[in-house]
Amino acid sequence: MSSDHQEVSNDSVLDDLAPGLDRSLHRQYIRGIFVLWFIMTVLGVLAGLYLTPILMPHMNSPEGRAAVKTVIVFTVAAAPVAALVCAVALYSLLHTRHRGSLDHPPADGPPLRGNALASGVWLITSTLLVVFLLFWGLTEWSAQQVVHADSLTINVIGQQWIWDYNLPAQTVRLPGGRELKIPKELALSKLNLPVDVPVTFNVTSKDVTHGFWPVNLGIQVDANPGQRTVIRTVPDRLGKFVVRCSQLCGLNHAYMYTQAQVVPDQDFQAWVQGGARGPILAVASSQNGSTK
Amino acid sequence: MTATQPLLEDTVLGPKAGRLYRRQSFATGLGLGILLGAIGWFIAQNTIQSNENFGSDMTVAVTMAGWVIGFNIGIGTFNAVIRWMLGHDQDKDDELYAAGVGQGKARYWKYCTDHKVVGTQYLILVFILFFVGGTLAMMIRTQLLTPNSTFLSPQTYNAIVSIHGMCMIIATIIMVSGPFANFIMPIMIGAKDMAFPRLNAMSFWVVVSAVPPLLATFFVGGVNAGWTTYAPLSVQDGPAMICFAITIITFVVSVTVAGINTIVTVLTMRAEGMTFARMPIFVWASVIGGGLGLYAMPAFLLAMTMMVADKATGTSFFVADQGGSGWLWENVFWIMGHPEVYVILIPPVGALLEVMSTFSRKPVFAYKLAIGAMTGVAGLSIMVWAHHMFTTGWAPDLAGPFMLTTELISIPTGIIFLCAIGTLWRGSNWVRLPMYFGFLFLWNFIIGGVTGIYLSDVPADNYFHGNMFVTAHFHYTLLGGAMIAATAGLCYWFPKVTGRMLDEKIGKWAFWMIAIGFQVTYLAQFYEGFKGMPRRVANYDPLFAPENLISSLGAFLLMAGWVVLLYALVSSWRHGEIAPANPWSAKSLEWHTETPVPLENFLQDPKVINDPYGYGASGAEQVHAVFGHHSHHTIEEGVKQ
Amino acid sequence: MTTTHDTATHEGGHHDTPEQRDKKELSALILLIAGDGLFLVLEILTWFYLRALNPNHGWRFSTASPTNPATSGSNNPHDITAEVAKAPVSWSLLVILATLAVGGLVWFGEMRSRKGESPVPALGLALLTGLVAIGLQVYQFQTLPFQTTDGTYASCFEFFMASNLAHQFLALIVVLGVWNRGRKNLYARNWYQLRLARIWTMWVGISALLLGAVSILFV
Amino acid sequence: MRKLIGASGSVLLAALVVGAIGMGFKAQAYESPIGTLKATPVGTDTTCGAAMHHVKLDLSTYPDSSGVDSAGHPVHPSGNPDWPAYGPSNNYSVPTGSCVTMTVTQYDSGGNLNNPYFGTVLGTVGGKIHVVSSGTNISQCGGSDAATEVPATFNGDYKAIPACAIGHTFTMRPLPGVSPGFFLNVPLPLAGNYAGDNVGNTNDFPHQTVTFSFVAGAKGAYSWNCEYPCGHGVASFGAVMGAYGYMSGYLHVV
Repeated sequence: MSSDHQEVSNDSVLDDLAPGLDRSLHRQYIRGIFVLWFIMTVLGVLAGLYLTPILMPHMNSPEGRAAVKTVIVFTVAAAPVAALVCAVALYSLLHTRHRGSLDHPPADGPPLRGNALASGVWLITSTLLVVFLLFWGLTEWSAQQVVHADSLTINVIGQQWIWDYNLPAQTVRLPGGRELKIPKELALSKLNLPVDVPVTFNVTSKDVTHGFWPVNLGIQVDANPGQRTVIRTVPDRLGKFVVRCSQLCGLNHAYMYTQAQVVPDQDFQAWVQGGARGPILAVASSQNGSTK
Repeated sequence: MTATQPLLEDTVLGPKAGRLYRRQSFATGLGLGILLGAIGWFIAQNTIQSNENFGSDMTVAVTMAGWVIGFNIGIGTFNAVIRWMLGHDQDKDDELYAAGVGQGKARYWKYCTDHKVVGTQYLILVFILFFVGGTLAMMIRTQLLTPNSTFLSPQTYNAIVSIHGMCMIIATIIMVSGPFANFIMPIMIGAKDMAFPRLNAMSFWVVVSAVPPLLATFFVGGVNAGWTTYAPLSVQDGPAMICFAITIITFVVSVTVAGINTIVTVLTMRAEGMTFARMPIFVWASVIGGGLGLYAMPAFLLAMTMMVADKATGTSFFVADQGGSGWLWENVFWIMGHPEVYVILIPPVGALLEVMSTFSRKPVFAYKLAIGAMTGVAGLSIMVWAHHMFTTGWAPDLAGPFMLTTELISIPTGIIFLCAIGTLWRGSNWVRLPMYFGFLFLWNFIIGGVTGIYLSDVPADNYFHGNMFVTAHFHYTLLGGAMIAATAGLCYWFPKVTGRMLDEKIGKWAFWMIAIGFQVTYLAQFYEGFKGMPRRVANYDPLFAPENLISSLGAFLLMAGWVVLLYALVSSWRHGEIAPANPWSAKSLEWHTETPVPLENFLQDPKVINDPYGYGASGAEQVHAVFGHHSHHTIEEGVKQ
Repeated sequence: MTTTHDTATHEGGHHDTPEQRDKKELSALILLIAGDGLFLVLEILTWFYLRALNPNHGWRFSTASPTNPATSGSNNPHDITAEVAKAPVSWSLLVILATLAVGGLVWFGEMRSRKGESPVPALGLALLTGLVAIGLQVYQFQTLPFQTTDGTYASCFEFFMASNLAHQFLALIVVLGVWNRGRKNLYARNWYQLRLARIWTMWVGISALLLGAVSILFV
Repeated sequence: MRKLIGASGSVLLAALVVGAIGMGFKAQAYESPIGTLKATPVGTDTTCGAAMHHVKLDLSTYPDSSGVDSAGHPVHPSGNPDWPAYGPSNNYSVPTGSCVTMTVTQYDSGGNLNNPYFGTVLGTVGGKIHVVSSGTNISQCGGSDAATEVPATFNGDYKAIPACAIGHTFTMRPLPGVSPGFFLNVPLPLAGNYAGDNVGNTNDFPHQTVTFSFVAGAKGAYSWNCEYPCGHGVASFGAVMGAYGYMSGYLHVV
């Protein structure tokens, strides 16, 4: 081992990280890793900000958009950490790799057995990040726990391997003073939802556990036999989507889905009053697309 | 010291050679297993009422139990217990015979107590299980090449998905704790063998007996319920579920025995001077993984026995219309299930840190912090199970606490990253094949980790749960993380295990196929998840067609890469260049004994004077251990002065 | 290196001194009991979970269940709770006492062995008691006023009995072993296996007590 | 070079092994002896409202899968003889955009649906089915459904069948993302209350003949299954219901 490793001066943090390395070489290492880290962090942040909305579908409810937003925020938050790991790994590949014959081991590296400062900074940073993640998650989660006084109740029944929906007779007061009336109980094979009307899904199962997942509403809950689970949302954008089963439920699990759409509340009212006839509502909206 | 193996070739056993139990081998196990299975089937057929609900279940249960018990009697699992009860303890010759002395290659087919034989047996079994699981994965990806595919019926598809999952879970649980915690770990601590050599052999052969019932599921209707076998779906399922449960119950016995054995070995068998603070990080990882396995397995046993009771005797733990609850299953299962993923992950991470240290020519960065991190991960992992249940409707009020514990795990996991990059930092970075896989681990596991925090967040999980995003996430952590790290360990220890060098040229071809195939496969699956494709579906919308096609093509490349790696391993094992005892100039004890390793590992007893990470140190601090009984005192005294 | 040398080394490896074996086996036994204890805790948690759900007080619904022909409900006994509350308590107590007695007798044998006396009579008695305990447990199984299909209470009760039976069986094997080895005078000097047997049989007794207490006290 | 040959050779070998196993798994899927049942064209007419290509499909449901049907085809040869089955095939093929008239002859007994919703006729032309009974069936459902009126014989058009008098259903779901999609639920009334063995499955046994029409939508493999709990275990959806081929299959619109 070369002797320069033994001349350890402990007067600075940088020396701690790299004992025996002369300052200029040392700065070069740090600078190299910093540049790599910076580039990769920027790439990660950009990917989080601009790629996520492209990758994820158009959401029809605040909960759905919260999921997209969470992915963006967490990607941005995680980007520096992930970039640091990649930067150090890449730098050690690009710069400190042992060149020449690979048949014999290179000379030993410096005997760095740890560094209280590096470990401390890392620990504190990751703890702060976790606190942030938790804070973010709990804020979003509690915002989704709001129970609207008046909401459209839909009973969702899962069984192997089909969903059906039961719309009990009810009157829902809408914010504008209008009312949404379901004159008599309706049993439906498709899910139609009026836009901007709070909706409560009472989910249950007739046989095994299913997963009620109205995809673009960004919510889901299992349908458990003998239990009633409840989820709520306010669909606030028009559009079509699919309700899927997210819990393996046997033979035809893959085929357990329903067409669903969010429609203007007047259309919904008219359709309901007409006894919910007709295969599908005539909605003037494009697939997965239009805003209200 | 010269490389000799006098024990295996020259030793003459006592006159008792030829007793009945010395004729036991895999063949007698197979024979007796099939015989007892057939007898069980015959009795069940003729005595159990052909009750439509329970009849076939009981028949399958009795048949499979007959197989497992018969195989284990045949191979010799119960010999020691019976001899103990009779008061006929094994004498020296018996023990030498059991350790494989004088039996050549045949000892690999026997109930051999030599930990190196057990480790090698495990390695072969792991290869086989991975090939089976990989083949099933190819079935899945072929079915999903195009939408509306009718290559497989939904029933066959579900059966394949379930057994792919369980086969891979079993393979990954034993992939490091089997081969390397058995072969390498005792040598690392300077032990002559494991604490309980016979239990060690048992832990292997019991897994072997657990495999046929798992594959038998395909012939009795297939498991419909996925590897998680959520009740009540699994209670509704056919007799294949009984085979599945028998596999798990048998496997639980193996993991429990192996975990106890590992821990007791480290507690009681360390060489002189091998303090806890001087143990290689891999030994710590094996102990933590084994201990966590001891925590997880009872819950698995309970879940499976209750499910068998529900199916075969009509109890109602999980059947709602008789008062049970599926949430009970989900709780008990995930109390096992989440620690279990760290049972899989921690030992490979330990192996990885050994690789990083050796090939960076540097000590493991923050050794004690790394141990703390692995312990922290293990400790936290027993408190996070309900994050698998965020969307089940069970106790929504607990979403916050479980989100907290789940996100807390990212702190110790982050420390493991810190230790890895700290070890790389300024290292000399000798990029041999193990290191390729080390770098791949870092990349994969960072993606697996970051996607994990999306899933730990309840609002985001409400979108991602049960969808392909989860599938991609856990493949990034378990395949891209744990299995790649285990591969790094395999390439690292290959010369010691086989006595030959691994062909790195073919290995690098395999590496690039695996690395690229893996990214293509699972990045495409992340995209499927983003778009909202559910998991475990035999068919999907045309909406998801392009990314499924890409994912399937990537998977074919990935499988081809593994096959090439397997070719490299097998051909090097047979014809490779003879390996020196210490090809990597590493410091831990396994590299400082002969290759091939003699029966009791060391020709002279080691005395440990430092930890095995004395890279770059000077004088005696470079030395991990000294051998023989004269020199080490002086060196130790020299160190003290 | 000569063959003899290696064989000698080997002997040192596998033929530990009784003290070394005691240490190893005691550690292993403690770990095994820890795992087994976890199983027990989860079993009891299962019991409390199902009890908290408590549909129909843990009993099968009396009406026929159209969705599950496995429970016809046709022969559902009336007021089964009161009947059950009387019936198994005394039997359970007997089973528990007998199981605890096995541990006590092994302990007695161990103490005699430590004093240099023969443990065989005590161990023989433990063996008989173990057989009686198993007999009592099987008898209780057969005379229960309900079946596995009678709801969650019955499910848990029978599951507890089954796991207790498995425990008793394992204890019996151990007791049989130490008794036979004692008979062959293998414990003349080292009694560490007797201590391990005592720990195991006492654990079996304690777990029987816990399971019994839970299933009896919280009908 | 030797290494390259070895590596590619092992990939090839593995591909062969995996392929062979794949063929084995493919063969596990039940296929009826007559293969996919193709609809018989009957010309162009206005059964479905507008004038369009009209095809016919004739199916039966049997209480057990042994024996042969009236045309001499085995009902469901490679399986569990005690299980009910659709025959003569579980896979059907109809041309896209055509009007399909299906006739299902229902020989099986039955009872209560898990979910009464599937007693409603959905997705057929006019929202109705035409049922003709071969003889007297039950007049009342049992138990808590005793008040439900069930005709002694069915003869005419029905928009729903009482949920307690169902033999099987033919329930088919749309394909998401495929338009026009179609959803179909046809309840088939139970045929008598006997417990006898129906080996032979001839017209001598009591049966219900159910006829309905629907318009086949866009191309694709539409999965159908029965929603009547005719299996065992939890919710009676185990055994036959979980096994592909007896009470499930595909309608291929080509």
